[in-house]
Amino acid sequence: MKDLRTASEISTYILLAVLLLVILPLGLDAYRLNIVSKYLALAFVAIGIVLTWGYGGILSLGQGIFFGIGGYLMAMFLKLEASAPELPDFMVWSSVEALPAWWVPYHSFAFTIVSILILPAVLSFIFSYAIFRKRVSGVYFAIVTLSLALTLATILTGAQGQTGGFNGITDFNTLMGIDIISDESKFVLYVIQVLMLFAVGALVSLMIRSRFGKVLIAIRDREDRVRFSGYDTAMFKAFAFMVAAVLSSIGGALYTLQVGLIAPSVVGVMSSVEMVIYAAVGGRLSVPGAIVGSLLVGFARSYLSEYFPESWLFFLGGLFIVVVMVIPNGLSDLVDRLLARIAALWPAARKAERSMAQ
Amino acid sequence: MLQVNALNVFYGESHTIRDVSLTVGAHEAVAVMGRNGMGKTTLFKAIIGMLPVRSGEIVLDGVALHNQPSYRRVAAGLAFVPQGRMVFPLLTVKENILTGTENNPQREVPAYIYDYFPVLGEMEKRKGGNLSGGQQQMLAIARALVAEPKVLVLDEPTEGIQPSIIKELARTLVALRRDRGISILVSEQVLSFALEVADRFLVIDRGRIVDEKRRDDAGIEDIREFLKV
Amino acid sequence: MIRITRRHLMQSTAAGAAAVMMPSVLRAQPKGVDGNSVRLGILHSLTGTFAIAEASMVDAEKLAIDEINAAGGVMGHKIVPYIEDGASEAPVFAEKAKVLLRRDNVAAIIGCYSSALRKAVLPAVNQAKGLLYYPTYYEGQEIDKRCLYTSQEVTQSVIAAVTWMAKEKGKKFFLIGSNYIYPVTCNKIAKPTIAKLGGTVVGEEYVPLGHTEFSSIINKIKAANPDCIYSTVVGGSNVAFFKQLRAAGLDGSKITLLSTVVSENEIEGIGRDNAVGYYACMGYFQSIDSPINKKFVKAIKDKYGANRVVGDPMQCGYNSVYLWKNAVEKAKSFAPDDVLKASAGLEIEAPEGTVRFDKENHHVWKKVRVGRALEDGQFEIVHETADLVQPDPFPKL
Amino acid sequence: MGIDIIIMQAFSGLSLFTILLLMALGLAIVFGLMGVINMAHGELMALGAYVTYLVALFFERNLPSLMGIYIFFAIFCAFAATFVFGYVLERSFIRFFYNRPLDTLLATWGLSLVLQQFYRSTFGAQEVSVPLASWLSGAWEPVAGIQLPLNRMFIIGLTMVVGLCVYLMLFKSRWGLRVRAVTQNRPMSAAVGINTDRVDALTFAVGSGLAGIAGSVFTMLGSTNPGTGQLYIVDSFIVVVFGGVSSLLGTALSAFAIAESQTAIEYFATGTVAKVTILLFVIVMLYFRPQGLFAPKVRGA
Repeated sequence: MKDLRTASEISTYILLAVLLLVILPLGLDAYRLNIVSKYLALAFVAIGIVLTWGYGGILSLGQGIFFGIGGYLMAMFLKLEASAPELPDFMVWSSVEALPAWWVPYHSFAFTIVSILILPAVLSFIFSYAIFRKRVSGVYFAIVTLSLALTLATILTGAQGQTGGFNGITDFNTLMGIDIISDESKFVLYVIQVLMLFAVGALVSLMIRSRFGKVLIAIRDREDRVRFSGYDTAMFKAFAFMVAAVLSSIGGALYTLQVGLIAPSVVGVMSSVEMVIYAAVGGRLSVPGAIVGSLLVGFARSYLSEYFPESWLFFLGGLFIVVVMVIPNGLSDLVDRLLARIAALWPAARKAERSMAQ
Repeated sequence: MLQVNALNVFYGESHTIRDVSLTVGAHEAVAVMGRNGMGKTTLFKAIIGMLPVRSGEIVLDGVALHNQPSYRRVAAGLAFVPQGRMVFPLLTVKENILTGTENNPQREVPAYIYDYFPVLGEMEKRKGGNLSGGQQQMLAIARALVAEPKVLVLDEPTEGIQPSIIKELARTLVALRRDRGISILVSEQVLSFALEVADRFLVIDRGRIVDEKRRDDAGIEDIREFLKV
Repeated sequence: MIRITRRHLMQSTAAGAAAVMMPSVLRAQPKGVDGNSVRLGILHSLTGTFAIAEASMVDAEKLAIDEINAAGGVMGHKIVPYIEDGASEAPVFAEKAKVLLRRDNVAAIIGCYSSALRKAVLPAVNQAKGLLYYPTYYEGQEIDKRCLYTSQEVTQSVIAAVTWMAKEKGKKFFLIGSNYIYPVTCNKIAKPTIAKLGGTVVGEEYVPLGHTEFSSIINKIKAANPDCIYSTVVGGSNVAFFKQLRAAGLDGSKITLLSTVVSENEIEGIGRDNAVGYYACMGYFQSIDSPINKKFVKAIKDKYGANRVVGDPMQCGYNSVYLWKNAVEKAKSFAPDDVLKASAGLEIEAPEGTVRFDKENHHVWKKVRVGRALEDGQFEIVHETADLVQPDPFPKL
Repeated sequence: MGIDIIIMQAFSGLSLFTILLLMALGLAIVFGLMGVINMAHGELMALGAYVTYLVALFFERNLPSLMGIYIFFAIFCAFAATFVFGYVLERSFIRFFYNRPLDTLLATWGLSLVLQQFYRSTFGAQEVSVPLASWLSGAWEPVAGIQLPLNRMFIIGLTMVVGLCVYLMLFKSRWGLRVRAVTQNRPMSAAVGINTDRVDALTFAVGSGLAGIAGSVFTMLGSTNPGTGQLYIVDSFIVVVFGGVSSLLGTALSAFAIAESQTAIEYFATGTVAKVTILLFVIVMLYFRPQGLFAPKVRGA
């Protein structure tokens, strides 16, 4: 059964690679491919959710926070580059006279990249370790993270002069002098993004299969028992949460690059919850499933809203309900079960053949 | 009166109760004896409906109960005193007892309850969670009793209770059976207690009934040896 | 509400399929034109927060398209509207703009509501060398070379509004707005204007977007005891603000409140009773007494029901279609660059009166009016600027 | 700052307290007592608001002479409609999720999207407005300079009545006894004879009905649009969680604490600062007391 899952995961990766690196680039217009890359940015978050929720039993409804951190940090760099040597335009309108101190280091690309990786890691680890030490249950954790997402969105909207407020940060066209609007550079970005996604996915798949992953699963199923065996379970959970946070942050940074804007609405409650559904649709126990889920929900959103602009929310809402009620472990589980059934048939079929021959 | 026929119960993946059959007659008291982990609690939970039955029957006075939810079984005449008492910790003593009167909702505790358990009368307004273990056990029995059951089912009533209280408990159960004419099905590890309360003893081992004795049978003390091993 | 016809659905599906199959080079025909029809993109929120305002803008834009088609179209081409839902979210607007420009290859887009949405759309418009008509009042601070702004920018309404209040109602001002760029910019312009008029500002408050609890703010207003309240509270908050203001005893008879964001459409949600006696400053009111406006209002009611009311953004959306049509006809071309060139100085007679594009800055010259809300949800026009007001998107303060 | 302003501020705090309490009561029952995380709770409030709107329309057209008292009918209808909806919802949907709290959260989130779209398709995207009876508009002026809005006084009174009813039902009625028993130990409740299925459905329905009342009442203060529910849901959760799940008294105290601090901060700083301060404070408090500020002393068995 386990081998089967590994096999089905690997084959999903291969299929995804063919789809993302061959079929879509050849079959889609550049602007459509750009839309795909938007979903793929969200797939980073979904992979993190598979790790924390699927394997750690920790449901965070605040992944938008880390997505937002990555997105905003990247946007700060791009905006500074776009407006240098002037102040960013929204600061001028909000009567901010000098660049706030915490913006200053983001003139440096290296610093930006490092903080996209380090800042969410530090914040998420400290926060979640403290919470998990208190043995806060799943439901509470979900609501606390939801409140945090709301808090962050409120701060971002409120502190207009420093964050661009409700409009967020927009209007940047270059990265280190390279035009990022043109189809060519978007394509290059897309390829980089797909490769990063596979790298990250493989890494998380390996983590899940490592000793760390086994302990994490044990914690999910019987935390007290693992604790009694002398493990610091809070540490394990916080580590998983930290990995997910860093993945979200990377996703956010790529999102900003691809979409060309970041705003509080991308960070807030709505989008944080939606990110969970990406993982749920694909299967909360499958890393490539998370990518598939992000793509599917993204496509559904785009196409349904194009053709049923007035009723597509019915579909999106219905999708949440159906997935959770009917296939709680998502599409990948459905596929696995199907494969298992076929595999079960296989030796039986061969045996039958042999007996016929005799 | 109560008949259990060829019952099979799974606890998770493990087949915990295997083809168990037993009967409890009118006014009869039956004890199921066995060590920890032999399936007593699983059997009793299945009888009251807290665990699903894989196969077999539970019939009370000709009414099949094995597919019914717990509250229907209570309405049909079973009442349950679980292992660990499970009183409602945040309800007062009085409220705890009243939860048992679903068959015949009442606003006051029937007087006979406090006759049997005077201590509960004194503590009427205390929270269930604040009582001692023995008091909680009495409360759990009182709660089951007000349902006016035909068969009272008690799962390990002596577990974690002081010896003096155990004696009192035994006396009360004997009196209840005599005065109110109810049948009793009890699971036990303590033979002395069981000998005071029950007439018939079933021995359960790894999910099967392996032996049956009456109180006056020779070799009744063998059960004690069996429980020790 | 809009119903997507089956025909439209099939068309756009077919177009979508074609767009997917065909490399973009093969589609190099005049932008948006196929045979004797021309595609016009309409990009507003049909769902989400802004659907409240934008859904009716779509209605007005569709009316203009129907009228133009009935009169023979644009240079003989029937306009086919391509409607997309931006769902009130900037990233979705950006995505849908790309769909309209690159799959549907529309000749121009009319759309967007808040500035965040416009700013999300503009990079796509510029990249595809398209054209955006932006029909909502906004804070200025922008002249995009591929965007035409058909409503009032902030100086046009704020200066007129504040000047009128200071002259007619008193010189002690309280400024209140939702916490985002539009109100902040409005107040930034209002303050020096008030000072110039010899007035004082006794309070400036911003509430979070979507805020519904105004009692502390109302107490602050009471403590400051101003003559005039200038409000830039937007959206659902307005409903709560007006209701609670009235309930607290500060109705239109006791205090002067003027908003630059409340049109007839918002009044329906606020409740006519709650808005009575308060003022609004807009380019357009439904009550404007002119033949062309009466015809416009009647057409809306005939098409969408007698209960419909018309507000400023609807009318600006409607005007945008005509501004585009006239520019196309002046340029004798659907090419966005030609249309942009032809738009400089272009003038039309709209329901609000004469509207004329500035020769340089892509904004319109227009009259601005102050109206007082009546019990029937309409505004009685109490003041109207004598001349067209010059747009000044980058004012020197 | 004059004494008049202090009094009016205190009144504002009291008013916000009753609003938060009304908002959170239904959730305190559904989430606090039953442990069901219903993310569509806000949409149930919106349902109450829309029912109120429909009742107002009906009175305006058919019984204009009774417009003054329509609000009482509206509140009743809002309660009835959400009660029935809640009952059906529990039987057909929620009950499949009792052992999967996190899944409930997602499924009900989906439900909330569906409901929002339903409202949008039925009532349109625009705000709808509900007229306020004349005896509820304006303010009571006990002394010159102090105005206490009548509609807020009405809401304060109504909340007290609703709160009292909930208290009586929970602590003095048979139904309340069953609910509290089921809350503490579901399988044991069934084993003492309580029909837990019916208790669950009724409890959920009552919680939903309370949301309906809240929604109905809020039409006096704010606006109703398809997204209205989203405004309330997070605040409601925060009040309930902060107060300590499974303690109604905690819910009330937490609503009071949040309301008073929010109005005070709002007066001296800005709305945004107030909101962020409260949110952060609640999160920090929850870190130190994860079971909530006012969790009952006796711990579950």
